[in-house]
Amino acid sequence: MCPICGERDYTEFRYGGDATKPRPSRETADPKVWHDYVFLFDNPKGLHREYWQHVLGCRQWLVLERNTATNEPGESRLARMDVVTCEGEPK
Amino acid sequence: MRPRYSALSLLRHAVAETPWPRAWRVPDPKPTYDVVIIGGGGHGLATAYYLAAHHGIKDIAVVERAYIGSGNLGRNTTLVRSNYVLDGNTQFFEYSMKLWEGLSHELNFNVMLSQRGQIVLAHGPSQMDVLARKGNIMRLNGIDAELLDRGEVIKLLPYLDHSGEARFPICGGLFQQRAGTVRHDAVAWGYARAADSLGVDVIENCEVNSFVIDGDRVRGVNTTRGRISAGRTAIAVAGHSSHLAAMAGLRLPIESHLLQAFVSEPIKPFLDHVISFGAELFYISQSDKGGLVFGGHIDGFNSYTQRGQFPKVQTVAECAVALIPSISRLRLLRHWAGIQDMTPDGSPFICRTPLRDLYLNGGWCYQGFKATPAVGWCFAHTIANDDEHPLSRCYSLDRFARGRELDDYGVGNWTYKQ
Amino acid sequence: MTRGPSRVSTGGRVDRSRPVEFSLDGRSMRGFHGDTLASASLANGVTLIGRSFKYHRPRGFLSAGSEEPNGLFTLGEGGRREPNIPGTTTYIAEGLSARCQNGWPSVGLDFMSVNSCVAPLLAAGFYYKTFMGPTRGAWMFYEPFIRRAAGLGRGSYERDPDRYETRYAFTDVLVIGAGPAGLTAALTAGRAGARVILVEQDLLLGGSLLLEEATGPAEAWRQHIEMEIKSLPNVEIMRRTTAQGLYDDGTVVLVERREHLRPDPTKGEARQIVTTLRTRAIVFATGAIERPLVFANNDRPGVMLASAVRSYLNRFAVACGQRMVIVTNNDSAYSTGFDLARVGATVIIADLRREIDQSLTARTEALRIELVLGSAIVDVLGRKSVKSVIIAEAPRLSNASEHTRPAKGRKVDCDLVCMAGGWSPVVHLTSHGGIKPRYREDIAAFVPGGYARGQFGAGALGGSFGLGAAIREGIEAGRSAAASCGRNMPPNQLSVLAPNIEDAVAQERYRIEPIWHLPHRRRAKAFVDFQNDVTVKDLTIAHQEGYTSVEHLKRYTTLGMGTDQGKTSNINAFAIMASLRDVEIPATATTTFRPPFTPIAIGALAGRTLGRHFRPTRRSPLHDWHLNHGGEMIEAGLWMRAWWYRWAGSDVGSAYIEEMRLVRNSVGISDISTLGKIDVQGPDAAELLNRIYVNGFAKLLVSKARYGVMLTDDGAVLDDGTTTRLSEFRYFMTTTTAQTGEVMSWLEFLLQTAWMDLQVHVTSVTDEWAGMVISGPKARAALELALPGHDVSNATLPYMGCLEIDLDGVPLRLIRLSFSGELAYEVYTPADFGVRLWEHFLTRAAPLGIRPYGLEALASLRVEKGHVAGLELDHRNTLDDLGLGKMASKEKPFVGCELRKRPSLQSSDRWSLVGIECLESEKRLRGGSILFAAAESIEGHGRGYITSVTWSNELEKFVALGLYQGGLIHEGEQIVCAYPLKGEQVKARIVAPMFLDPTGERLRV
Amino acid sequence: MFDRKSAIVGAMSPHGCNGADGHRRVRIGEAIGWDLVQIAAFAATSLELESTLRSIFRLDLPTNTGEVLNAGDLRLLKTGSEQYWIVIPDGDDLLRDLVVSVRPDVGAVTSLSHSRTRIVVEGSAARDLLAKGIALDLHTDVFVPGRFAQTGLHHTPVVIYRSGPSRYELFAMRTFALSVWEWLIDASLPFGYEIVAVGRDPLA
Ligand SMILES: Cc1cc2nc3c(=O)[nH]c(=O)nc-3n(C[C@H](O)[C@H](O)[C@H](O)COP(=O)(O)OP(=O)(O)OC[C@H]3O[C@@H](n4cnc5c(N)ncnc54)[C@H](O)[C@@H]3O)c2cc1C
Ligand SMILES: NC(=O)c1ccc[n+]([C@@H]2O[C@H](COP(=O)([O-])OP(=O)(O)OC[C@H]3O[C@@H](n4cnc5c(N)ncnc54)[C@H](O)[C@@H]3O)[C@@H](O)[C@H]2O)c1
Ligand SMILES: Cc1cc2nc3c(=O)[nH]c(=O)nc-3n(C[C@H](O)[C@H](O)[C@H](O)COP(=O)(O)O)c2cc1C
Ligand SMILES: [Zn+2]
Repeated sequence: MCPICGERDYTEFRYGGDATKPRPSRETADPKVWHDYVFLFDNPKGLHREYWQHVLGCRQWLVLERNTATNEPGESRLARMDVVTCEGEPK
Repeated sequence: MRPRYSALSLLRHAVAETPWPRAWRVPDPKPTYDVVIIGGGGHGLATAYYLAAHHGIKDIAVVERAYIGSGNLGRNTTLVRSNYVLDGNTQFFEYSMKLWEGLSHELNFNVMLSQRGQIVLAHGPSQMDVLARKGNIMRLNGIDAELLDRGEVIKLLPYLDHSGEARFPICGGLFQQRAGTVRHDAVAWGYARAADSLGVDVIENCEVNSFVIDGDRVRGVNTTRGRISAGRTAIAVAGHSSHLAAMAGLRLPIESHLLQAFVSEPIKPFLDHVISFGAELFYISQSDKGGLVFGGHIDGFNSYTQRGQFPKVQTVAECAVALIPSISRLRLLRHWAGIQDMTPDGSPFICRTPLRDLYLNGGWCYQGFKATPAVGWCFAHTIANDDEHPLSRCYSLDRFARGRELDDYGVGNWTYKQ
Repeated sequence: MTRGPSRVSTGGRVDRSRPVEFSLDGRSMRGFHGDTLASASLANGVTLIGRSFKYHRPRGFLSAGSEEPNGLFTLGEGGRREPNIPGTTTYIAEGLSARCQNGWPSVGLDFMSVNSCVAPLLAAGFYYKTFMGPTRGAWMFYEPFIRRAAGLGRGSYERDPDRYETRYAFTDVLVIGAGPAGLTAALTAGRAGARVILVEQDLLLGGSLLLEEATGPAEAWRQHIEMEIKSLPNVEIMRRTTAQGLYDDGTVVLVERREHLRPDPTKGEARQIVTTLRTRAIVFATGAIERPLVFANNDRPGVMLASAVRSYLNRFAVACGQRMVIVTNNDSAYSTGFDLARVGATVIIADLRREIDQSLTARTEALRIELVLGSAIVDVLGRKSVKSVIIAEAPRLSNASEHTRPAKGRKVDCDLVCMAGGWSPVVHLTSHGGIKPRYREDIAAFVPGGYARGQFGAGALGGSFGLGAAIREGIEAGRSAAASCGRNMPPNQLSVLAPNIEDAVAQERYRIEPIWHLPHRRRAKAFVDFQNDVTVKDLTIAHQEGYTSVEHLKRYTTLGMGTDQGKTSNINAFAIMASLRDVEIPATATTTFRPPFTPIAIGALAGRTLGRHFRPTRRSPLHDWHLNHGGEMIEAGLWMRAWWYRWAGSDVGSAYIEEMRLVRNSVGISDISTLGKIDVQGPDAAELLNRIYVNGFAKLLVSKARYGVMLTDDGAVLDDGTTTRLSEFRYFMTTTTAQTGEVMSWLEFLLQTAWMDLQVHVTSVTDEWAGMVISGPKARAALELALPGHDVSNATLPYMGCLEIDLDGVPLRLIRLSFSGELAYEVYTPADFGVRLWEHFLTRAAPLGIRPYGLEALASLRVEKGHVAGLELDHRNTLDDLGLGKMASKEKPFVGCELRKRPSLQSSDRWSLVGIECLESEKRLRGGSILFAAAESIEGHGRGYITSVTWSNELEKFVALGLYQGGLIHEGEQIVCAYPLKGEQVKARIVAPMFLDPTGERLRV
Repeated sequence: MFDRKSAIVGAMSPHGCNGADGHRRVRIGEAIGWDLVQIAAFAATSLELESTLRSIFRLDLPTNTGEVLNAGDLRLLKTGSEQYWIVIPDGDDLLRDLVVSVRPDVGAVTSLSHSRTRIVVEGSAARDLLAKGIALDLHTDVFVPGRFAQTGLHHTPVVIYRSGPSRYELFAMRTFALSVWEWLIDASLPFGYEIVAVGRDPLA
């Protein structure tokens, strides 16, 4: 399900990993923060928020809620509207 | 003492019609054990066996939430091989291969190691160079390997698509004769029977729900059949490592992904080798029962459902036909999926954890079946000595923090692409 | 009196006016249009049609449907040969040739039947207990014998000449199964206005209605409903189409088989069509399958399911025998008895129950059927066909175990045995999504454990084994399914759907007494799974040894693992195991139902995605030119690239050397259209580049290009390439051919998930621009010839400079970059102009001797120059490994800048980029060689390896790039390049990875 | 000036092939002689870009992705929340005008004229043909004529525009176009097909 293009086949999308981990700000110099962001996963059995890109469609990155125990998809939103996941990027 | 299995005992039982004894007992969990191993897959059972057989620890329970072998052990494509290129991987998987070679005898259970040979195909000169590097490393580590040119592949595997129609022409391959397949279920049963006869309690239908944690120390587990205290606790739950780790408050470098497997209807001998396509991830062999057993890449997103997506079924069928055009008319009988721990570098963990007396074996990605005996061997050592075994020292949890990834295929830091 | 099966003269639903010739085991036979291979064989008196898997016992047809375990044939010849095809679901067509399986030399005379004699040794799991000695590798000796004995039919090694298709479809309501329940569901949903697809695996619609006489009221009703459905434009009927699997997200996979139409592949006619259907609602109306009873020798040819015998009679006009004994534990078998009695067969019914319904007794009497209540068959006599049976008193309870001694019985001559062990709803698809079936005590069967949202069930599937119920439930399910898609229908429109035909067909109250296993002699075999030869004895052994969970039972005995997936056998086995374990059946549950419902040709799943079209081919705008001008092509990912050209030699090995010579000495032109190209625009474009490249981009001037490297977050190298600033806010980025998609997605990811504040937009323009590089000392002269009137002097277009010009209305981007180490220009033009521009350069610069050069030379020139690419740009390598550490900016953070500092990545022991020159003139260097220090023992993992090699014309030796522990610390040292695969060792030396022009004079001229 | 050479020109010889039932139920051809420009706003400039475009075109822009605005021989497709494709006959000066009118700090203007190959498929079997490769519900009530979608065909990205009840245009990636073309021809075999050079004036 793409919020822009509507219901689409899953082959049009590409998975992009856990969307609950906020990307550390660029200035973050703490290797542990980066290590945890890059390498560790909650990997829950149940509700999961994750990135998908509509690669064969509008090419937007989405945040999808899905139940990993049933694969039942929930709501999806454009990633750029999903401010919760992102630490502000000081310029 | 269990009666030994042999042709003679088979005959004796057939004639006298005496009933066979149970292969392993059905014990109720005791309140406490020296070691509790969570997960009755190949890894858990092998670990229990080697602990009991080689480390003198006999007071062990293997707790399994369903039936033994119900996880990936029972649903994998059964390939065993030792063609790895990175220092650490090469030795570990070759050690496993050596253990396989003696396993039926060691367990007195025929696990049907069939060293029919595996050919990994190359479809271009740079792939040939990658295989050459791998083959050279294997030879330099005492592992058999042969580089085949196009003509040699045609001779060995004439039924592959060598025609001008092939989208990715085959230009050669790497052959490991000692590679092959093992009867997967027999591994569970063989280890269980052998471990059981050394006193290990194999407890089925017993799911671990939480750990008993005391400060920074794990003292046992709570299960659907009550609390079991343990001197040491070991996790060997394949696709569920994160789930178990979370119970102990740990986050792991693991995502759980679906890998599908496929079997055709049984036919007379059709493929005498294990063949791996080089253009995409696809591998195929024939089971002794006659079914063509094949598989491909993970579905590509994390899931615990144990059932796959149909587009992947098609992708895999496309690979099958691209590689072996005459497979077209043979029929897919059944397909299923397993839940795989995928790690950012495609390599596993056999190690201690930040909690004392809690040990982890997981993150096996595609390769845990072939690793089973060596996992048992090394993990048993780790548990018994509270220290990593030299062969598995590279499989630590902190390797990412240290920058010591072991990315044997050079895929890069994507769990879902590894 | 004839014995065995034969065609009856009237009735049936075959078309007697259309005879069809086919052959069975080389014998020519005749059947009618509408016959299956099974019905036609039976009509020709054939009962023995195969040998069993393990014991090679003679076997005949058990069923008349897709659940058939025994009647498997090899069809066709050559590339069309197809093993293990059930005769019960194969419609005969002119010229069909079928062969029986698993008998040698023939199924009549099968030498392997000796296996039967050693049967006690072959019991469940025997191979786990033996074949282990005398040596450790003993299994390798035994395995070929086992393999040869296993397997059913034989596959072909020839290419399948037939055509398959795949397609997508969408609907509101999918109705699976066209029995009375499915028909009414489809009609109802259709009338409500929903888009409906009705699938039926059979050629005819009607399901169990087809068991009824072909002239009765049920048939009239069936035809009426079919006509009604056909009149609705919004309902699509797909016959001969099996719903094979239910997948996530309302996806159902349908497979349509058209082989009976003799499709012609040259006309594009497909043999099978796979449809991926997305549906909003599903009505499951898959009916139920009759199951056998378990007694001694219940596998003999002539022992069949009662419903199958009825189907052969009423649908195909074949009487399966003249003297039949029916053994049943429920009511449903009586209609078979009634119908066969009507056509003159002698019928005896042995009912395991002691009491039955009055109406049944009355009708048996009327038809002179002998009814023996409370009795069972305890043995079948005859080997290749049924000769007689022993009928004895039935056991009282359902927990009869193997060792109950059968009571003394009476011997009855007969040529047909009908088994009626009750009905198993076809719950397969309902549980593919993970819903476990539920056991219903009253009907002794598993029914769907529930339905997910938008899913409905009707008819026998849910355990409603009566016609009236099937119709009522069908209507209700159709209505609910339509309603769940927003199509509501007033209930008063429903009445017309169900003319009251309930009285017309035999009123069946379904009563069953679940007796799973009848007592038998110790040594006799009572089969549970016919295809895999699993007997009660095997279940007993599995039980003794502790393989008692149904899943272990399955895997230990192979129960239910055949082509029929246990459709007729599983439930009996589970029930028997439950009684052995002394637990209730629900406690044992079922094994997991997995797709497909029936086996699917692998070729059908692949569809047209095969051969050359296995994956799409990506072609440069210059592709045809290469082909027409002696270019040899090579696959590079999805791309085809020009590898080398015939002008330069007759094979790649000689040609690339000549092409390199051309570039080093005069001028060559090469196609680089495959490079990834990204248009980066916006006020913050510079900032974006500055963040993702390790080196600074903020200060890049307009009309200047810069080489850049990007990392992933973990600090490994992702890609390299050059980016050119076209104007203040606009950049032209190039990426390596291999990483294009990855880089594009990565930029989008960062912009859309993390750096939303950046005013930048990225677009892939890989396909928009054709690219070519003109390289060599005479490159500028070539440009001057080709672009008269444009100033391309060193001053106007210096090294790393860019010039956008208009060549007579055609825009060109000239970027002066060098991969080869020579004076070189990348020239980009909109793709449709690519060939013309390329030809333009070749003609205009012809006086200079310009020629095309290919990928091999391109890649080799850069090796000589020490540029990394391909195998060096491996995801394992860091900037420092590639000798590019100095590029990393210290002034700014960039992607990957933190994690690249992890301790081990900084270690001086890392394998890093070196040049290697060959020291033995008669030997060559090879990619994939492992490197060792001189005099070190040649074993283990060495100190590195060779990534790329080329012959250097300039140095007259092989030179290579590689990774070596410690890298250039070892410059000048002698090493050994080992290639044990060919038994080679070559002496070489570590040098700087730059074999010519280290100061870069050539490219700056 | 050089002539433009289409990606599938080599495959364009007009010919046909009868289907199994003797008919030719699809016509396939390439539309040439057009330009394609993409205009996209930046994160903060979508409103400004919209008003710029409105003032250039003097028309209301489509509001939803997948909607198309036809104005004379110009066609404007809304391909994203802040992104448009404009298809115009080639040689039209509009591209130049746009580059000038859309300030570089307001929107990104990218010419994609050569990056796509425009294939027209029409006929009674057109929908069935496309359903073999496109995972979209092409039912007329759902994929209404006049709308378009960005989707995939044979593993490659395509834009499919439904220009009539049984007429579709595919914008295939240029480098994949021949593959897509070959795929279409092969898939058409059972329906019967006629290859027609659609030529210029594709917007008629
Ligand atoms: C389709 C597929 C194909 C594969 N092919 C190959 C191959 O060809 N070669 C190869 O080397 N590897 C292959 N693998 C990988 C290999 O199967 C696994 O890595 C390996 O089996 C994992 O180890 P295991 O046998 O111990 O796992 P499992 O058999 O999965 O054992 C883990 C056990 O833990 C139990 N468990 C989980 N949670 C709990 C709990 N809370 N309490 C108690 N018990 C619990 C599970 O029920 C399970 O039985 C494949 C995997 C899949 C899915
Ligand atoms: N007398 C009895 O005890 C008894 C028992 C069972 C059924 N019945 C009779 O069966 C009828 C029940 O009607 P119903 O409509 O529920 O079932 P049905 O058996 O009449 O029809 C089911 C249909 O579904 C088809 N089917 C099954 N799986 C399929 C798949 N995966 N893909 C495509 N098609 C598939 C079958 O081929 C069959 O035509 C009633 O008439 C009832 O009297 C009677
Ligand atoms: C190597 C191998 C061979 C198999 N062969 C068969 C087979 O011949 N027939 C069959 O029905 N299933 C076969 N299976 C699949 C199992 O039936 C089962 O689907 C699989 O073990 C997963 O378990 P599940 O489906 O119960 O979840 C095979 C599985 C494996 C791993
Ligand atoms: Zn989208």
